[in-house]
Amino acid sequence: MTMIKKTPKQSTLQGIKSLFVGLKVTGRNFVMPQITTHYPRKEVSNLATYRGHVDLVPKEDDPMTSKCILCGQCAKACPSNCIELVIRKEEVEPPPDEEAQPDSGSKEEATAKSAPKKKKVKRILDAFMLNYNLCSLCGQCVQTCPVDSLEFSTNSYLAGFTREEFIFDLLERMRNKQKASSSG
Amino acid sequence: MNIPPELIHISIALAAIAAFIGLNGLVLVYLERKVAGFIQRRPGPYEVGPWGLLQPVADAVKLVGKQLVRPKVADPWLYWAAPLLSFTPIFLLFLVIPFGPTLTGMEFNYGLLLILAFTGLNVLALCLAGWSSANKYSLLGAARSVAQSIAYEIPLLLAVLAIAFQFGTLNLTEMVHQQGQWPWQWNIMFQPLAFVIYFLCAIAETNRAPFDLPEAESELTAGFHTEYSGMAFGLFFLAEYAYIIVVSCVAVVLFLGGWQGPGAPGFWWFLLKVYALILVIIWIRWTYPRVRFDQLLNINWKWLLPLALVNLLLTLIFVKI
Amino acid sequence: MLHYAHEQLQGDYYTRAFQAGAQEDTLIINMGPQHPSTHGVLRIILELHGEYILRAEPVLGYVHRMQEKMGEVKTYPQYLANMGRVDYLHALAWNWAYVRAVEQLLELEVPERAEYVRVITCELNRITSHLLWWGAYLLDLGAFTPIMYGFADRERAMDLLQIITGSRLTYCYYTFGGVTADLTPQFIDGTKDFCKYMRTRLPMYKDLVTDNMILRHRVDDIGIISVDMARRYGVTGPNLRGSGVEHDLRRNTPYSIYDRFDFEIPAYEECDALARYLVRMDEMEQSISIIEQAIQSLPEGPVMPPKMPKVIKPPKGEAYGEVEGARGVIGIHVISDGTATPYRIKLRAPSFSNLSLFAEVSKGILLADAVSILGSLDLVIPEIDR
Amino acid sequence: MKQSWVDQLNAAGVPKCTEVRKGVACFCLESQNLLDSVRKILELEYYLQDVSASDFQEGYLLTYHFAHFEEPGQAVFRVLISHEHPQVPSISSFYQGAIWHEQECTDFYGIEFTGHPDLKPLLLVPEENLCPLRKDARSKKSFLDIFPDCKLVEAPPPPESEENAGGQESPEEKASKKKGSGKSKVQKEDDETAQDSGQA
Repeated sequence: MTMIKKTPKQSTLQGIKSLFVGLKVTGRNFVMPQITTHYPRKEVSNLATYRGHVDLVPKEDDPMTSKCILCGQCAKACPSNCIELVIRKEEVEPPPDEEAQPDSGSKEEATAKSAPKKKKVKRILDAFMLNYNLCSLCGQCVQTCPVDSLEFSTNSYLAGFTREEFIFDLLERMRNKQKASSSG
Repeated sequence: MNIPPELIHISIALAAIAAFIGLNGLVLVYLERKVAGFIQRRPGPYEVGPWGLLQPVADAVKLVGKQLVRPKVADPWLYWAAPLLSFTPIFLLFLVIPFGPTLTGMEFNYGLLLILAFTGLNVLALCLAGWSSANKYSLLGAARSVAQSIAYEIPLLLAVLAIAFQFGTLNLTEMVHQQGQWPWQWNIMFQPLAFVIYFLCAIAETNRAPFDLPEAESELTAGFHTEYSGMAFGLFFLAEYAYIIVVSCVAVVLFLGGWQGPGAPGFWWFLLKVYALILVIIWIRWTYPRVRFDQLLNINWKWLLPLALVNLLLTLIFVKI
Repeated sequence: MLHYAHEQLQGDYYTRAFQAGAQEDTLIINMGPQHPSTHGVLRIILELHGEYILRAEPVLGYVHRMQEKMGEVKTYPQYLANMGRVDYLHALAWNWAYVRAVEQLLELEVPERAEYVRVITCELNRITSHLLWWGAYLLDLGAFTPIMYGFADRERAMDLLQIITGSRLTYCYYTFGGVTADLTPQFIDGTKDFCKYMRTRLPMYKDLVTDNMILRHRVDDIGIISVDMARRYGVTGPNLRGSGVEHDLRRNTPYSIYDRFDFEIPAYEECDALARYLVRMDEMEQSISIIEQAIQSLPEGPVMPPKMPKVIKPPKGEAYGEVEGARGVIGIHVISDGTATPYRIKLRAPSFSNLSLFAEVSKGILLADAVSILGSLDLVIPEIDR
Repeated sequence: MKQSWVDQLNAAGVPKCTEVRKGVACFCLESQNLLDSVRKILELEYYLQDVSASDFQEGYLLTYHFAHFEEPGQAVFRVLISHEHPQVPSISSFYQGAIWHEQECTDFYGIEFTGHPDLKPLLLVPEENLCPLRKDARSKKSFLDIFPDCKLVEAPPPPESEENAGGQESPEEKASKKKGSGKSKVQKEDDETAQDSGQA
C-alpha cells in the first residue's frame, strides 16, 4: 500500500529558479530537430497498419471471384447497415460430370445431381455494396465472416466530393485490383 | 513659400516610421510564429513563399480584404474609434526614439516623457473597444486591461524615473550618449533591478503572455477584441506589436546603451538589441502559463511597487552622493 | 447597450431559468457551448459579480446521442462500436467495461494472454488520455507549448495502438472473450521503446510545467473537493485520489490481472487542483511501469477463447461492468432479457459525476479559477452527454 | 467475509439484503423507506455510483448503485414504481450527485422525483417531453422474468398510501396488482452464479 502523499511546496526562490529552468527547457527544444512530418512531401510510416474500409479477398485459385459464400452474416452484423449483397439467382444446367465443384459439394447436392435433369439454382454475387458513408470501422463484418472473405484495406487516401463516391462495389474493386496487379 | 526644415524632417520621419511599423509588424508576426514553431519542434509558417516568408504578407492581405463587421448593438462611433486610437499614437512614440546617433525623428528634450504619456493612450483604446463591442467578454477584458495598465504604469514610471534621475535628463539621445560602447558600460550594470522591473512592467503593459489577461483566450475567448475582425482587429494586432517594439526600444535606450556597441556604433546595434529583447519576450510567451488576475495585481502592488520605490530611493542616494 | 441580469433578457430555456434566480447588478454570462476552455460543447451559465462567480450552472446535452437507446436496438456485438465513441480519449476502457459486463453475463473465460494484451493497451491508452489532458489543461492556463509536447508523445502511443487496433482514436478492439488481434513483435518492441522514451519525457514535463511557479500559483488551493463532497457527488478516479482517497478499482477490486502487477496508487491529500494534477502525472509513470511488467511477463497463447458462441445471447440477468478509466470508474449496467439485444444499458460516465459538483465548487471563485478547475476535472463532454 | 459488509448494511438498518452476487448485494426497497436506507448508507460512507431506471411490465425499476471507497462490494438499491404514478422520493438531499442522475431519469422516462430541487430536462430538449427510453407494450418484459431470483410479493396493503392503488388500475398487466401498492418485494436469497470473470 502506498502512502498518501503531500503536494510538494515551493519556496519563492525555488519558484524563481523554476522560471529559468522552464526557459532552459524550451530553449533546448528550440534547437532540437523538428518532429513534424511534412505531409505531402513525406509520408508517415505506419500506414500499413491502418484498418480502413473492408475489401473482398479473392480466391487463391481464381483471383476474379471472391471467397464470399453469400451468407450475409456481415450485412447482419453491421451496426450501421452499410453492407448490401446483390445476389443474382441463376438456374444452371448441371454439367454431366461435375465432380470438382468445390462450392457445392454437399450431400444434398450429390443426391440432386443423381436425380435426372434437376435444374440447380445457383446464387451468384453480382455486387458487394459497401456504403462507406455510414461505416464506423468497427470491424464486425470481418470478425463474423465465416470464410475470411473480408479484410481491412489500408486505403487511407480516400477523398471525394459527393456521397455517392463512397458507395463502393467491393467486388468490382477487387477485380480491378486483381487486373491491375496481373497486368502490371 | 518657405517650409521649415523641421517640418520636412518630421514628415519624412513619419513616413519612415509608418514603413517601419508595417514592416516590423510583418517581421514580428513571422518571427513569433517561427520561434513558437521551433520551440514546439515544428516548422512554423512553411508553405507560403520560401520558408514561409510570405505568410505574414498573406495574412495581412487577408485581414485587409475582409469585410468590416460591427455587431448590431455595438456603439457605431466608439467601436471604430477604438482601433484607430490604439494605433495612431504609435507614430508619436517612434518619433523621439534615437535609432542611431543622428537617426531620430525629432530631437526632443522630453522624449521619455512623451513616450510614457502616449503609451497610456492604449489603455483608453482597449477600454473603449471592450465597452463599445457590447459583448460581456469584451467588457471583462476591458476592465482587466484598465486595472492592469494603470497598476503596472506606476512601477514602470518609478523605474524609469530612477534612470532619469541618474542621467539627469529626459532626452533619450542624451541618455545613450552617457552610456559607453562596451556592455559593462551600459546602464543595466548599474541598474539591474530597475531593468527587471521595467521589463516585467513592459510585458504587462503590452499585454504579452504571461500577463496577457485582457485577451486571455481561455477565459475571455479573446477579451477586448472578441468582436473585432478584419482590419479593425489588424490594427489592434499591429499596435500590439508596435508597442512591443517601443518598449524594447526604450529598454535598449535606457539600459542597453542604445546604438552604442563594440566596434562601430550605429543603428544596427540598436536593432540587434531590440530584436534580442523581443526574442526574449517571445520566448517567455511560449514557455509560461498565464498568471491569474489577482496574482497579476499582487505581483505589482506587493513586489514591483515596493522594489521600484527602493530602487528609486537607492538611486537618489547614489546620485546625491 | 449591455444586458445585465436584472433586465429582461431574451434567452433560451436555461438562460431564462437561470436568470430567475439572479441578483441585482450581476452579470450573467454564457461560457460555452463555443468556448475555448470547455473543450467541446459544454455550456456553463455563470452569474458574475465582477470576476467572482456567484453561481454556476452547467448545461449539458449538446452532444447527446442517446447512447443508451442505441444499446436497446442493437445487438451486443453491434453496440461495441459505440463504446469507443463515448469517451474518445480512453476508448479502450469503455470497450473493456462493456466487454466485461457482457462477459459476466455470458460467463466467458478470457484467455490469459488476452488479459495481458488488454492491460497493456488499456494502460497505453490511459497514458495518451492523460497526455492530452495535460496539454489541454495547460492550454487552459495559458501555456501553449506543453500541448505540442504532449501531442508529440501521444502520437507515438497512438501509432503503437494503431499497429494492433488499426485505428487511432475510437478503438473497437476488445471483443467478448478476448481481443480481436494479437500483439505483433513490432508493437512489443515499439512499446518497450516508448516506455523508455516516456521515462525521459516525464522529468522534462516536470521541469517545464510541474515545477513552474506560475502554474503552482494557478492550481494551488483552488477547487477544493473534500472526501465528503466526493462521496456525495460520486467523484472517482484521479479527482478522488487528489482528495486523498486511495480508491482505484485496479487495486480495490482487482479486475482482470491487475493484482499481478506491482504499482502504486498515487494519492495526494490536498484536495485541490494541484493534487489532481500531480496524481495524473504520477499515474502516467505507474502506467508505464504496469506496461513494462506486463510485457515482461506476457504469456503465450490464444487471445480468444477456444469456443465462442456463434450468436451472443446472454442469459437473463444483469451485470455491472466496472473499469478504472482515465477519468474514474466507468460502469456499464447491462440488463439482459435473453435475446440478442440488451434490454437496458446504463452507462455510468465518470465525467458526469465529476462535473456535477462544479456548481458547488465554483461558488465565490474567480472566473480564471473556474477554467482551471474545469480543466483539472478532466472532462470529456461526449462522455457526459452520452 | 464477503458477507461482512452486507451484514454491516443490514445491521445499520438497511432492509434485508435480498440477493447477493459476487461482490454485489441487491436491496429491494419500497419507495417510502428508500430515503431512510439512503441516509443509512451515506452514514456508512458509501458513495453514489449512479441512478438509473428501466422500464418493465411491472413498472419502472429504479436502480441505485453505491460503492465504498475503501472496501470492496457494491450495494444496489432497487425500487419498483408504478407506471401510472411514477413518483419516487429524491435522494438528492443526501447525495447531491443524484440531482443530475435523477434529472436524466426524468428525461428518459418521465419519472417524478419528489423533493428534487430542479427537475428540468438535463440532456434532452426542454421544449418537448420525449421520454425516449419508455418501452412500448410489446417490447416490455417482465421484471420477474429477468430476475427470477426475485419474487414480487403482495405487499400488505398499507391502508393510507393507496390513493393510487385500487381505482383506476387497468387489468392489462398482471404486474399492476403488485405495483398497485407501488412496490415489489423480493424475497429469495440466492447466490447467483459467480460472474466475475476477472476473478483469477
